[in-house]
Amino acid sequence: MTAAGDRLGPTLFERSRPGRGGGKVPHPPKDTLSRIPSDQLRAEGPNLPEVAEPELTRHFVNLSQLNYAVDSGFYPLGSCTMKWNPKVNEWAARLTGFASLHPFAPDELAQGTLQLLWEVEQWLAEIAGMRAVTLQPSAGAQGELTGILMVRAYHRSRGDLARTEVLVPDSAHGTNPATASMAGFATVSIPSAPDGGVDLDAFRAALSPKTAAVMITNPSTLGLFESRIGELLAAVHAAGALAYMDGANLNAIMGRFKPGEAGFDVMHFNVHKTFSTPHGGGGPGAGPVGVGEKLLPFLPVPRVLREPDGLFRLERPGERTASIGRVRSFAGNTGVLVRAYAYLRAHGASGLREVSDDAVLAANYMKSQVTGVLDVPFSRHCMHEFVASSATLKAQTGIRTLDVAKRLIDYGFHPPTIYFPLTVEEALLIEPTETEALETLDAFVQALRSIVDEAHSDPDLLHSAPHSSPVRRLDEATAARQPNLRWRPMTGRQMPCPD
Amino acid sequence: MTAAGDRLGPTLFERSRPGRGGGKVPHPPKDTLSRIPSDQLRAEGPNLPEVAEPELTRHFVNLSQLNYAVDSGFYPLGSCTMKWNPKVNEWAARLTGFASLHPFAPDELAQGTLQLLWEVEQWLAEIAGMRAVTLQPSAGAQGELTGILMVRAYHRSRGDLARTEVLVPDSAHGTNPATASMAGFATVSIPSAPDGGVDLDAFRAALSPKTAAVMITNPSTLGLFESRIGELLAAVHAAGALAYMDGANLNAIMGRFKPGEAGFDVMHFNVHKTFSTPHGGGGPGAGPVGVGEKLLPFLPVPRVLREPDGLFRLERPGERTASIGRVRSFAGNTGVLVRAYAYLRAHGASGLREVSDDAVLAANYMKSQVTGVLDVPFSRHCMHEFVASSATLKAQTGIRTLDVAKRLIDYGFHPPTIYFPLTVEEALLIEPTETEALETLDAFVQALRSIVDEAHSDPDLLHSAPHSSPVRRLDEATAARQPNLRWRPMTGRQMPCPD
Amino acid sequence: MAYGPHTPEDRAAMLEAIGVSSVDELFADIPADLRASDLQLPPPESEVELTRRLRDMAGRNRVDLASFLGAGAYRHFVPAVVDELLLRGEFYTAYTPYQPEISQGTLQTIYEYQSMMAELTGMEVISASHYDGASATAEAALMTCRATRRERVLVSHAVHPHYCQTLGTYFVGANLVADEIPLVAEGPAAGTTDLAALERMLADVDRPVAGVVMANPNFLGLLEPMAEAGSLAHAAGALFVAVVEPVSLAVLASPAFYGADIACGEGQPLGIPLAYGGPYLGILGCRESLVRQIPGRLVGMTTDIDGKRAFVMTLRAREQDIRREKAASNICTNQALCALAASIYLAAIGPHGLRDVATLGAARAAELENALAEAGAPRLHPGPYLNEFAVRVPHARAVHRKLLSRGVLAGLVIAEVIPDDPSLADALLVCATEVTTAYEIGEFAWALRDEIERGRQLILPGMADSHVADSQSAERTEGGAR
Amino acid sequence: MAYGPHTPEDRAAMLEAIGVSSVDELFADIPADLRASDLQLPPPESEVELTRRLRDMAGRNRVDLASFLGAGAYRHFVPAVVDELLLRGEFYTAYTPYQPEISQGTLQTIYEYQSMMAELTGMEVISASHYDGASATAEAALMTCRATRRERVLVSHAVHPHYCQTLGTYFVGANLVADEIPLVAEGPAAGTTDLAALERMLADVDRPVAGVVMANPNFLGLLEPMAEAGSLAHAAGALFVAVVEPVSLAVLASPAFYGADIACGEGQPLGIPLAYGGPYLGILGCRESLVRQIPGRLVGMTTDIDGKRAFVMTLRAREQDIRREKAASNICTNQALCALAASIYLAAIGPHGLRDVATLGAARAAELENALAEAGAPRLHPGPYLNEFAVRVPHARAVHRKLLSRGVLAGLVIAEVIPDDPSLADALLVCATEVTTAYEIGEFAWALRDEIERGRQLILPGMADSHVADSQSAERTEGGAR
Ligand SMILES: Cc1ncc(COP(=O)(O)O)c(C=O)c1O
Ligand SMILES: Cc1ncc(COP(=O)(O)O)c(C=O)c1O
Repeated sequence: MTAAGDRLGPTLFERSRPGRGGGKVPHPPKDTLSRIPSDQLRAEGPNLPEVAEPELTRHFVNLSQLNYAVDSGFYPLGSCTMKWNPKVNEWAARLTGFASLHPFAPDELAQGTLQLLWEVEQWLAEIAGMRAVTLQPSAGAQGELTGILMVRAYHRSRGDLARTEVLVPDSAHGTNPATASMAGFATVSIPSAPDGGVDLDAFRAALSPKTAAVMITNPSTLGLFESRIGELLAAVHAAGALAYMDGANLNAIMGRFKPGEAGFDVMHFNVHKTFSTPHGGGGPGAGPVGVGEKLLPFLPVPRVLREPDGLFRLERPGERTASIGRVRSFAGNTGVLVRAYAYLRAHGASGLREVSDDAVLAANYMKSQVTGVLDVPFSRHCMHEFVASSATLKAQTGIRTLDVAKRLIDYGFHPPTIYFPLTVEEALLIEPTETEALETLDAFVQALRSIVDEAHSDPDLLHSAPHSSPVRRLDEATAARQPNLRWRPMTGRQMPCPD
Repeated sequence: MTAAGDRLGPTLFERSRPGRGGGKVPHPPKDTLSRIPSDQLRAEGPNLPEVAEPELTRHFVNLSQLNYAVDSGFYPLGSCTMKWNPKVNEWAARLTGFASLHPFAPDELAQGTLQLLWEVEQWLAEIAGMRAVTLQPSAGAQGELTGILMVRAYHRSRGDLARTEVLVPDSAHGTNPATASMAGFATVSIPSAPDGGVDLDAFRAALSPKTAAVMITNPSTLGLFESRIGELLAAVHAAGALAYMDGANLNAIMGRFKPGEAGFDVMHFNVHKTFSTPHGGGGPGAGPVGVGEKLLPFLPVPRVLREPDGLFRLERPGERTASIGRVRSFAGNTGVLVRAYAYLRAHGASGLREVSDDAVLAANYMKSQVTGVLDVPFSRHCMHEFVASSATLKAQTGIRTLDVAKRLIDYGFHPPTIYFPLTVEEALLIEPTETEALETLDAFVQALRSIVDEAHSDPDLLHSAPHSSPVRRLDEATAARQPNLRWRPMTGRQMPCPD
Repeated sequence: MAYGPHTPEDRAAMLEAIGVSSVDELFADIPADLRASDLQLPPPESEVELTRRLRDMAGRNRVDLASFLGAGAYRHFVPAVVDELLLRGEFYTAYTPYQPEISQGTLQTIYEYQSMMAELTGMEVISASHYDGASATAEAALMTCRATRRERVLVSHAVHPHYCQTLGTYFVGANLVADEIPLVAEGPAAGTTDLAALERMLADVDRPVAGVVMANPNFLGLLEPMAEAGSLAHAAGALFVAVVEPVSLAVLASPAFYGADIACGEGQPLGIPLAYGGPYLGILGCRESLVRQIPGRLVGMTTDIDGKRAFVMTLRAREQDIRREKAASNICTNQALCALAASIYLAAIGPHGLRDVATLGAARAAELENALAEAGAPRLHPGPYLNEFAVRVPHARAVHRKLLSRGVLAGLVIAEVIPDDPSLADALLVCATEVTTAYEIGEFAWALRDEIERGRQLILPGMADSHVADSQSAERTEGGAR
Repeated sequence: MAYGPHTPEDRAAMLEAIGVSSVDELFADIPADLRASDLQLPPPESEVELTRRLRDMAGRNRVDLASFLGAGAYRHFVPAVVDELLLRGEFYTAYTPYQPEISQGTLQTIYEYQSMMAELTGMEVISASHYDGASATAEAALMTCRATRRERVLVSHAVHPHYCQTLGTYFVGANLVADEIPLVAEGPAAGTTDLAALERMLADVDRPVAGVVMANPNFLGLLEPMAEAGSLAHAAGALFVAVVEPVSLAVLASPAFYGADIACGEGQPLGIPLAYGGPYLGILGCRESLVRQIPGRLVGMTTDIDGKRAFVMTLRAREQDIRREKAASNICTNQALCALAASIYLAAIGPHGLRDVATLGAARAAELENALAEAGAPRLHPGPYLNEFAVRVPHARAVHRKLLSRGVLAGLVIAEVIPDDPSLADALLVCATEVTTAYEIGEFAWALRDEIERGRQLILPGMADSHVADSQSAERTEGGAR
């Protein structure tokens, strides 16, 4: 019920009645399956919900309204770049020519998509100053894995088998160390300096002939540009290691800094952050990887090639033997890349630079306004996001960042990322993005101000927040202790239906 | 803000800032308009809102969530037939071939749409037992006007100029008398008999050589089938008048009663009721008109014709001179009719009959359940809807139908139509439609029961209902006394913005 | 049934509760001798079959030609955001906001529609909404009769012929009179409304005029002397009705500016698909003093009992459900979703964007004029136009037809819509908008030159008519043209 | 900027508040010598231009052929309701439900996804979600190693080659071993996994096996002896991983039924467009005992502090943001929207509808088998299949290419994907689904017969190879095929 009444609803299973639904598919001939041995057949059909389309639609319409989304309000979730998702991109991805193309379609039937992919590769390579780009990885994390596997292949191709470590700053996103492990490397954590950058001495000390690569997020997860980047890169290369840039924050520096030009050997992009493709409640995204000269031979298969006659094709199996191989089926998250292409074309060179400029401008503006309301640990100019902290507030009032975040919900905002990066106590990572109006930024800061006042005047209000959301704070402990991960009809264990 | 915070928002004008928006259209050459005399040009641009697409989207997404709709819950708005609007219909109407066809496209470019229109005409004619159908009228009311203008033309064609009256039962929808006036006729109101049908004696008495037509809604707006329909039709024809059926309630009787077969001369359909096309917050609909032999020559232009070779074409200007002429531009609300066609095909003969059967079944079921909760003035079986009344409740508690309706909102339901038909005191016209699940019908009746209890135990709760909606009861008097019908920046008169 | 939720058990439970043994019993009121014969219709189709059928039918329409067809319905770019928002069930599956507490979405968007249309037209009151430009124009004309208690309107011959015909149908029914104002035949004002004739018609004291209806741009694309016409109308105690095209109002003088009392027109160009003629959007607005004459829905701003700003339908005593036979019109279901489309479109495109749309159309049209003139098809009228104009093409009907097979939809053969005006024989009405490309203009001009060339070679003097007759019978056998 | 709200005044106000005079100052941390060179990219495009470009590009793909191509991605009917709901901004513009209070929509739909997939596969735990079938299979194989603390998996040669290759890439990185189980070469079981070989490989005590990975139906469309293979795996202390196709599970025995410990596969057939390979949906599920090994998101049911039922992400200590280098996987962004598509699809089509989809595909495939056999292309393997099978076609690559120009996409030339298996040379892998029509089957068979006929006439013995070489060089110049 949108406009009235209780806003929670039963599950599809509770809405199900035997015999409902249907009308979608013609009925098949009766004895079709008799040619299949009976032990290969299912004795009973799966117990899927049976609902008619009206109930189905209401179910999902009403559930959708329980969500907070970029399309409903300000979503300054730091590190995730919840910028506007242009609607024309959705239209484009749904064009029949794009949406109905089979991934094994012969190249001659796929020239539109192949050209699009090829062009996206060129645009990304130019933006990153890289030699080449693969569009295959399905998300940033898979891009990281692809990149680090190429690093691995590079060292092995040179017979250098001793490099078993990857250096990762302690402020890094969790995917960085997790990736290193998946690629068979040990992670060495590098502490941050007081200014938020990598501690150069600690970094140099950690570098060794065992270092395969260093993964640097730049701008960092603190929203800071790594100002000692020249020294870092020089040290890495002097040690014979390669430099991986986690480019998830590239949205801050387009047209301002090209990682490849600066000396990075490999990086990934998060198109669902930098290039506005929707986050989809958790995905899909895409995580292209750009490489410099050294890693070129190791790019995963298949690449998109442009023939001298101007036609496009996919690499054939076995065509490039040094490749690390496939990281997934088919050519990549093409539907996501169509959206990214639309975004790139809509902005062009000047627009992309403006995107970054406006993102950085908005973040610094908010930072200037939040200063004095909460702690702002790093005073130098930030990039597209900045870290605040409730450490002082907590000391004074006992109110934690979690409480501030939950209370922001009552003010109509999605909270920022909290307790990340791990290196800042009671952190809030605030990323306004370039697509939020000044009034919105001001309203959010005003809400923070009010909440800080409330923390002093009425702390209980915050402890028990949120008050206006469809549900209130959840019992996460029970959820983990007695996990109920699938609907089970008729057992005593499950929770009662709210109806 | 969907999931949290205040749910009302500023107007587009309040969101506007000079310089926002853009990016949709390339810029034209500078001096383009110099060839147009300056007194024909606008001195200042219109003061339209300037908003960027993110704000725009949130504006409409959040506004949409303030609406109650069929897609969010049960909407038993009697007489309006708020049945499920199948999603495949929306898909169909958006197919480029349908959506991008120019209304002046030569027939040879328009064969798909012309065939579709022709087929819809055939289906409707068969369902109604009529000789032919025009799809032009844009809504039921325009269909009525078209029908009554044909009646007028018919009498005139016979030199019968004395027929200046149209008989309309007192339970009729307001469009019936309003239509009669627009077509230059005087309305004679016919009282209802105690059983809800037309009072046959009063009816016979009103018939005269001045009677051009009688407009009968069947099933009536009381949800009752006019059981004396045979006698009524005989009397009309004996008087030399024509019988118009308001077919807005045809959804109750498909496959059970064909008005043309039974003797009606003309009728309109409401495709947005019977054939599931969406109500669009007020429209668009479509109001095709079916005619018997007598009115065939007078159908509006252009008709859709099928040539002997199987190709389709529109009538040419001047091809059929007896026609009443055009009632609108172009061929009709074609986009609506595409949806209706999809609905007709999805159901076929058996499905259409089942639609009516299920609609009548659901209404009688609800009627049986509501009996004893509220007054149910007519005890015989109803068709697709039935009238209840709070007359007794009001006498006992002072609670009016309006209060019951408003309180239903708190229970998560859209109220039924209230205070209509005018012939029943404190009326509620309840139309469940065929697409609502039994649980939903039961939940609604249960809510009614609770409300009646509350009327006795806590009447103030009802007087002040609704409590859970985005706004509460409105000041309609001020709205009418000092109408504010358009946004005016910067005047003292307007209401303050809620932000 | 395709979309119903009822299982056999549900049906049985309901029948039992009602106390009948079959659904048939519920239909007992239908007299036995009047029960329906069986429906002679095909069986149901699953969604798989249905979508295949519909895709095939849509595919049988040809919408891939380079099109220069306007004549009251225009091809425009529609930002993607418009349809994504229109497809929200909360908008399109609601109805008339009878319960304002749970309809603020619809109500506020209608109020915003009224406000934006008021800005475009300069009118104080905008009703939301009418079926299309034709019926809105008829309603506007009826308003002038109600307001002045006179029974005759004058309508320019250059108002869209469908609007004139619709107005005629409505007026015949209401026993009112609509007379046509002729056009200037020659000279710089050729093709525009003849003001001298208008003045004469207004001077007929026995037949006082309620309203004067003129379109700007007119059906032939020409700009009309609206201010002068309005003054003449007012001097005679008549109201002045301007039929306008909303995109053009981004650059052209507004009805309020030139003194119109009522503005009406077709809203389709504001983000609404062509869809072979509908659903479209009838725009209707008026001066504040006429507010009680205007038919259709009005939404006003007010507050709720808590003092929160809110919106509500107001001045409903004009409407049929309250006023019945005395209502301002019988309109009930309107075109609210199309009004919403127009609002989203206007907000998405913005005032500067709308100006660009109008101006780009004008720029492309000027290119088109040059290209066609060079190809041998000069303009028919000399006066100023925005983005649509008539060109003289020998054997227009046949040439138009030939161009179809070359992938060009060469506008409208005017004689097919206005068959009775010799000055418009052998003329095409062509238009350009912001989506018209230079390439399309080139194709058109090239193909046209070629066909005119051939025509010159093949048709000897005197053969022209038989050629037309021939092409008509050819059309007949192919079942194609009107 | 295309979508940004900032006016020059806004920017000036922000700069002033920050206390800098230009945006450049904000980038002072970028060392001067490392600043970017100018972006060598085209200028911005308006939405008008952009949509024209994209429509053109999409039009350059050919999706109008009668297609019999499956091989891991399937053409299926998708009810209209699926996309309408997916296009709701509240779903697609939200992210990972970190704040459950305002994410119940996403959370409940994920829970429902888990539940429905659990019903289909019979697994207790379903994670939501993985990138695609290939990476889900690789993750499944990694799980077996973590769970058994062994370092070697056996993968059937008839698992989709892309999955095998992806698994290989992941395993090389993790310093683990993946060995291939060969297929039966001849006889009734030809084309299915060689159980005798499997048994031998499992028996190698020095190289204990963590998991056995087999697909059902396998890449060649054949049904595998899953129960037997599972028993063999379990007897050797290994886990059994079933790679499954979800639509087939409406009729085929479920992984739980034949004792699989882990089920994985590609969710694309459940309402997700082909889109040239993605975004798709990696399905991954397991027995309850493996819950702490499974990577990816898990949503559980719980209550809020008022006791209202609610949903929340749970068991998060497996995930990278908490566990970092010890996480079960590095997955972060997943394919949640595709999981939602699958949920809506399953609920819309219903259990009976899904059965009909699977069965109709099987019925059409049987018709296809007969038609192709008559046309001269018999099946390559004798065993049972559901809706996909391999046929022997002389000069398969050349014939396939010829058929393209006749409007038929004749499935997959297997040798292009598995180039190294002589038993699969000159074979096409073809499939049918509920959208395959009798007409399309007829066209395929007719054209195929014709091409085979021509091939017989034109190609003398011994010429076959050079013919293939020729056609390859032809392909090269046209730049078309792989
Ligand atoms: C800094 C950083 N690195 C890596 C990732 C992982 O990218 P993905 O979520 O696309 O796998 C993220 C994503 O949030 C990130 O913020
Ligand atoms: C009985 C009846 N007649 C006529 C009409 C008018 O139809 P429309 O609203 O389509 O103009 C209605 C519509 O609600 C109706 O219920």
